[in-house]
Amino acid sequence: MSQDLILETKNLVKAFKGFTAVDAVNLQIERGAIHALIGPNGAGKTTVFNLLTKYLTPSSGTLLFNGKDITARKSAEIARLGIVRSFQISAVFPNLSVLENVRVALQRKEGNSFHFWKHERVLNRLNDRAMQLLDDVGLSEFAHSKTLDLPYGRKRALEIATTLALDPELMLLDEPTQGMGHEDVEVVADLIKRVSVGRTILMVEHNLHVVAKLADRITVLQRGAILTEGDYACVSADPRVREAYLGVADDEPQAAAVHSIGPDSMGVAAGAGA
Amino acid sequence: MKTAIVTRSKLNLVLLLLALVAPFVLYPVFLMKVLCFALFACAFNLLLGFAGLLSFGHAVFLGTGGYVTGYLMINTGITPELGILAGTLAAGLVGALYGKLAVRREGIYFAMVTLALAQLAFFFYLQAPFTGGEDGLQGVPRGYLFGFIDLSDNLQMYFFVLAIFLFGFWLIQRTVHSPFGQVLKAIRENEPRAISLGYNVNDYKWVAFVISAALAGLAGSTKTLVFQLASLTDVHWHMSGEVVLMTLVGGMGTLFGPFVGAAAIVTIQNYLSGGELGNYIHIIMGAIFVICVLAFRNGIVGQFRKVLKQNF
Amino acid sequence: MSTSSSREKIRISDLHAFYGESHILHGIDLTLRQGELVTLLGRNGSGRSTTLRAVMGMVGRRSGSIMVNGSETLKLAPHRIAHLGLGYCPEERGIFSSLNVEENLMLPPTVRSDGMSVDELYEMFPNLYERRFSQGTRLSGGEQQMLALARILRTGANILLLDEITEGLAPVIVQKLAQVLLKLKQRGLTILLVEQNFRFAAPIADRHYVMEHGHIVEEVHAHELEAKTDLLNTYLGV
Amino acid sequence: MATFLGINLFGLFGQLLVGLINGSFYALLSLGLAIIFGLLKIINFAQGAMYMLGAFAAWMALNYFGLNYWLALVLVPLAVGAMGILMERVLIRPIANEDHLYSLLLTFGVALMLQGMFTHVFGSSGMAYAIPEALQGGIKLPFMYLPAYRAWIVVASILVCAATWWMIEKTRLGAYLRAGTENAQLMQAFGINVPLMVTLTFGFGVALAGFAGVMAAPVYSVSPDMGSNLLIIVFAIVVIGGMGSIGGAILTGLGMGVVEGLTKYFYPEASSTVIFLVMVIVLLIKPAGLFGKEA
Amino acid sequence: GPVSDDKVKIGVLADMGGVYADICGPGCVTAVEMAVEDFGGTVLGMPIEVVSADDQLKPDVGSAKVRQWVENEQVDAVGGLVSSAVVGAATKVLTDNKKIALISTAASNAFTTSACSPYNVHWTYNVAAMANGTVKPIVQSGKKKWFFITADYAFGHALESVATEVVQQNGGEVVGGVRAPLGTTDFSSYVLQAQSSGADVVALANAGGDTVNALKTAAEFGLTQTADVAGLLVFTPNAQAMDPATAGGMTLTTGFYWDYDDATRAWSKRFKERHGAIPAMGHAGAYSMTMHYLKAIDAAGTDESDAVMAKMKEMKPDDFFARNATLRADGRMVHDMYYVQIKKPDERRDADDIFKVVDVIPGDKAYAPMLPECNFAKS
Ligand SMILES: Nc1ncnc2c1ncn2[C@@H]1O[C@H](COP(=O)(O)OP(=O)(O)OP(=O)(O)O)[C@@H](O)[C@H]1O
Ligand SMILES: Nc1ncnc2c1ncn2[C@@H]1O[C@H](COP(=O)(O)OP(=O)(O)OP(=O)(O)O)[C@@H](O)[C@H]1O
Ligand SMILES: [Mg+2]
Ligand SMILES: [Mg+2]
Repeated sequence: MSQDLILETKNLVKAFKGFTAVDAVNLQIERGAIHALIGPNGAGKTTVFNLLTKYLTPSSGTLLFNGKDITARKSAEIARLGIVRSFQISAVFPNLSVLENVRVALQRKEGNSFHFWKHERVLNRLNDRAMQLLDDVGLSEFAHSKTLDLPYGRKRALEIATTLALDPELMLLDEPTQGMGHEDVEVVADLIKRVSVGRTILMVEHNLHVVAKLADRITVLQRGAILTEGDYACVSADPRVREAYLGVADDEPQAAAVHSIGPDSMGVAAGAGA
Repeated sequence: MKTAIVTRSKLNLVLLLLALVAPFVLYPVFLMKVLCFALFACAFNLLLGFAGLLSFGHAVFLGTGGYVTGYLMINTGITPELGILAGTLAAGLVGALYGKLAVRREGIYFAMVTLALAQLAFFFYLQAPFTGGEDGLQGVPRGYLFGFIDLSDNLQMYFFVLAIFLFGFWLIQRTVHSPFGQVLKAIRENEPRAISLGYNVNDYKWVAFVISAALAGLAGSTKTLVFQLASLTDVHWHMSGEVVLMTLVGGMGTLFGPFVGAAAIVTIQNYLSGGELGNYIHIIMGAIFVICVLAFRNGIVGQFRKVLKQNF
Repeated sequence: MSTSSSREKIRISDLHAFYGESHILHGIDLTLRQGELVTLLGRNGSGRSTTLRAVMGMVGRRSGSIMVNGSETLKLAPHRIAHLGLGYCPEERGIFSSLNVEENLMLPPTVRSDGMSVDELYEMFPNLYERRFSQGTRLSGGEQQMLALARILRTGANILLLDEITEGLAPVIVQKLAQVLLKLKQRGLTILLVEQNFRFAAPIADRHYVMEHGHIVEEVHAHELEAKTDLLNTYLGV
Repeated sequence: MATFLGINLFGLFGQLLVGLINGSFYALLSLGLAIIFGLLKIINFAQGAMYMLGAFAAWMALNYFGLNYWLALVLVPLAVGAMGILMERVLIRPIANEDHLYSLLLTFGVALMLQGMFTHVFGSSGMAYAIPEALQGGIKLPFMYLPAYRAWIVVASILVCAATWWMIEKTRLGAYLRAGTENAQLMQAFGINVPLMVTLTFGFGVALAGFAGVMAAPVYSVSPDMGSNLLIIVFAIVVIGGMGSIGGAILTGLGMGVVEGLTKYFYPEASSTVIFLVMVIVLLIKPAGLFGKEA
Repeated sequence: GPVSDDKVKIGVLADMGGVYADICGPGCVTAVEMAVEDFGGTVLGMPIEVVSADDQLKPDVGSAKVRQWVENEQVDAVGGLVSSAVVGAATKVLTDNKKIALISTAASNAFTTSACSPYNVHWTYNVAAMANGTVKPIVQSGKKKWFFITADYAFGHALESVATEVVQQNGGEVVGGVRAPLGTTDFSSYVLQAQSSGADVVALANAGGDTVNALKTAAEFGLTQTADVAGLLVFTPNAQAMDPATAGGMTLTTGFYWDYDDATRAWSKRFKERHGAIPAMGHAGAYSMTMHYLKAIDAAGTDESDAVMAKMKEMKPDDFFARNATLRADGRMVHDMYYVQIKKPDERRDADDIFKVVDVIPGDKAYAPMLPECNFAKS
């Protein structure tokens, strides 16, 4: 195989007391791809994320990042290696300015974070880079406002900018559009597309519209195990996926009703998305 | 923005001038006491106000600095600046050890852990052979600064203490406004996010703890020289409570608050200890706590700022 | 009282609500009749959740009037409101970490006798049955959402206030939920639904209110949907 | 005398039993603290003062109103609980939504005030309170003389602790309590009168301290500072047990009593520090405490 | 003039709200004020002023206050002086400034031995007198095996070591001991250990609440039936706090008992009227010492410290408190001490009737001889 894998899990298992949430998962993420992880509720998607970032310790199995075994690393170390996740809940520093939010992330690489005797103005040299990142996500006009006051969608964008500041090789996004109105979903989806250039993204998402639009490759989890893998067309055509996850839409009058309303740009994505 | 900076530096200048003439007007020993406690409270506030960690055992560091300096001054005849340095280092070391344990927990848990660790230290100092037990270390010589400035003179001692205080205060405000301070602030705002950005938050809290402990030790060492004694009161949990009170009264999370709070509490104590009201000291201190928490959570400086902001 | 108003389960008039200093709702008027399923649509932050919370007495300050079953609730202590037959499913789910799944399910006191049985609920959400002894917050995001909904179906409440219940659920479950809501409606329950997911809400709702900046700006009946698609597009960006 | 490895076994048994007696005291006090903390997230620094208040109330009941020990055992916890309720309503309620550190500071202030007031009125030397008639004397065990009153302490405390544990962990009321502290607003929306529940819980936790105070009056001198030093030990016990764990507080209380008892036998100088040492070790190995859940 | 600043100012440093407040707190202030009034309110034609302060039992607070008094507020002598830790710190400041320390209630014997000073006057009692007074008669009565329950800090250790010496000098033997941390509430472990040691006498080398608690526990566990319990330092308020049924019969030594004779009763009655409770030994000592100080100023014709000290040591103290007394060159006031027994419930008239005086111990038998290096008369 000549694939260039950025991340690979081998027989990854996570057992909670009397319950195996992730069961021998072999995940292979190609460099440069947008890879989506989907599956029914409780399939183990968030748990896989937690294992990859070491918020949870695997019961067994190995994690390989760029071919190196990272199974024993701590979560902060993993972040420093270049695997950064965004949270389901909005994760910003509410009382810092928008610019400072990004700067805190940029600062880590400066190596002066323990320098308590230096004046903080040494950080000003990071401002340009920070502004550039804010520009990327369309937040430059808000640079000096307090983060607390930003609308929800913008906070999400800021969070992505902050994550980008770490220049991660691999970004993990857990339901990035959850709780968003239609417009924001579009904005964030575009944003993800844009920032995916030159890096790898692994995301969990229930909004199939977004998945269809973004994902190069999809892994479907069910009961902790991989059900199938492939691109969107291939996965959505799989009858097992339809039964376990998508629902057998066409046979039901209600779902049919769903189809009859609004612009139908989503194929089988009955009942999902906006 | 610009005018704010100007008025700020003007304010600093006025305060400095006041500090220089004060000992000619007020009783210098009283002023030195205020400065020592102010430094202690400022050091404490570095943790509480800027890292969001309430240490309920900060007296340990005050006391450790005091005991080490006192012991060395009595038994080795080193010069006072070295004695103070040693006390500060010792407090920093204890802080490093205690901090390692304490930063593993957060919030009220952190407070309880520091309190219990402090009790451990208290009993150690009570029983250790070199602390003089209940009597403490009495008759600590003030000695000659750099070998030739006689500190037994209250005025000279005062300026020495003032210099120490200014150094400590400068270091604290620098720490707050440093790259390190930025990270601390971020951690306080959203700890999980800071972790996910790759910061080992416990290490940062730990460094803040050590700085705070060392500076508290510096305050304790200095206080020992001023009063020429080191005693158990400095390591008792009441003292840990008092520094919280000072910070609360002055305004936590503000740079000047702890200073103002320390001055206020020391003055009140001084006043109470002299009169009929001595009987009521615990009741009054308790009442101040209650009133501050219920009505004045911003403290004197915080309240002052708020009023300024609203009116200008 | 006339029969039509006695079938009026909720009547909100000129409702204002505040969080501290900020004025969020600016005079809401809406009514819900028995057996109706009505949705509140709108963008993020338009005040839909706040409307539900205001009914439950969970906002800082309110003025105006909220009648439930014909009696005024504005002056009622918050814990009395539920006993009028209201069940509330919050958008943040509100699963309790100190209780296990079953304890969470059994937690809300029953307010009427004809709620769904635990067996029925487990049948509807098999995930919950499987995980019934694990800590509530250890459930996956979607499972928590199921639990939050199941919990109030048990209480027998006949007016349901549901806030974004499809959020984070797999499409297959979302479809099932649509059936469940229809079934509840047939049983005569009254439902006020806050939804982001218009495709879910549209086919099952009788009416829609559209909110913007704390006002209700439009009321759309199910049969008008086709006609008003453009209008909805501008309000919701659908 | 029976010895084993040079250790006087009878002496050891005696110390174990005495440790258990003290432990049941710790259990009672840490239970009250753990309830208030675990359910309300309030560190009640005034718990020690409430214990002191309980002992003084028993003393006052006897000396001013002629109410005997048994009546005091029932009435005093009620009275102290009522004090707690008042305190919760007047002082703690207004800051319920602030950082929990404030309630710690507030109760710290209340503790200082109460201690100061009692010192002012009753002096600091302490008051004597006799062991009730029915519990005087003792039982001769092979290895020691067990005063009847101490036996009573163990029995009564363990009963109270067990009943409380059962109520909180196993009943519906307990579930309301636990849930109500996590998300009070939502519980209200479910139809539960949370403020009332919080007040009553605080009152109950404080009443436990009052109860312990009455239990203590006949064996320890009734003095204003009786609670303040004990309190910190009890804090340590709650930390060791895992804050918020009701069962943990009880078991750790008993266990630490025994550990302390053994220390008093083998190396008395360390007896005041041993609990804090255990705490440090436990924190190193299990930061959440022996019975605590990882945060 | 002969009087500095045209007034004689006496500071009273005491514990106003802490654990020693009943022993020498507001009561010591009252006693000193009574002395000033009884003296006539003026000396050498100049007014006598009394100021007081709470040391909060903190050496730093106490010494700071004293420093302020003598450096800034023209105080000539400081009375009261309770906790040894505070007194140690305070006397250093006073000596540095050549002002007189009138120590009424501190226990340590250091102020006239290892930390002696030409400006220290130590009046009421000290640990040596307590140990000598209490231990000797018991050992001599044939109870030879001793066990110590000692408060684990400087004061307790000192008391234990002085007492141990007395036990051994009189042919007794120490069969064991435990060091109980200060402020221990539960003494049952220690009592069990004492019980199994087979001692005839269990000595309590502690003070205040510790003594009360230890005694209570000893009675509860039946120790009082098998052995004698001796309190080495018990003040009247502590004795009052003990249950007479358990404490009755215990013997101890005191520097003063209010109900000793008409003279003590007369003064104590006046004191109780003002203070609300019968005097502890430190209260009477503070009065007696202040009187002596004022008389010495009068006799010296000045309030200058060296002259006053010389006069105080030259004149023999003699009043209802100081019987057969001398103020030695080292500053130790040596006077009759009282070996008393706590009355049982049926022996008591009322709540104030607590001691039965068993024996009067002449001062030279009670106090240790003067150390040569503390003989300030020679220099
Ligand atoms: N800490 C834990 N202890 C016990 N069980 C857990 C824990 N965390 C997760 N689980 C269980 O593991 C399973 C997988 O959970 P996970 O959160 O990974 O699901 P998911 O695929 O992210 O689902 P969703 O789409 O609903 O978010 C669930 O059944 C959940 O109840
Ligand atoms: N606790 C609160 N304190 C202050 N403001 C709040 C609070 N909760 C919500 N708000 C504000 O009230 C407004 C309306 O919020 P609400 O949650 O009702 O919106 P929504 O329509 O439900 O949108 P969403 O899709 O975000 O749930 C928003 O501007 C929000 O910022
Ligand atoms: Mg998930
Ligand atoms: Mg909402």
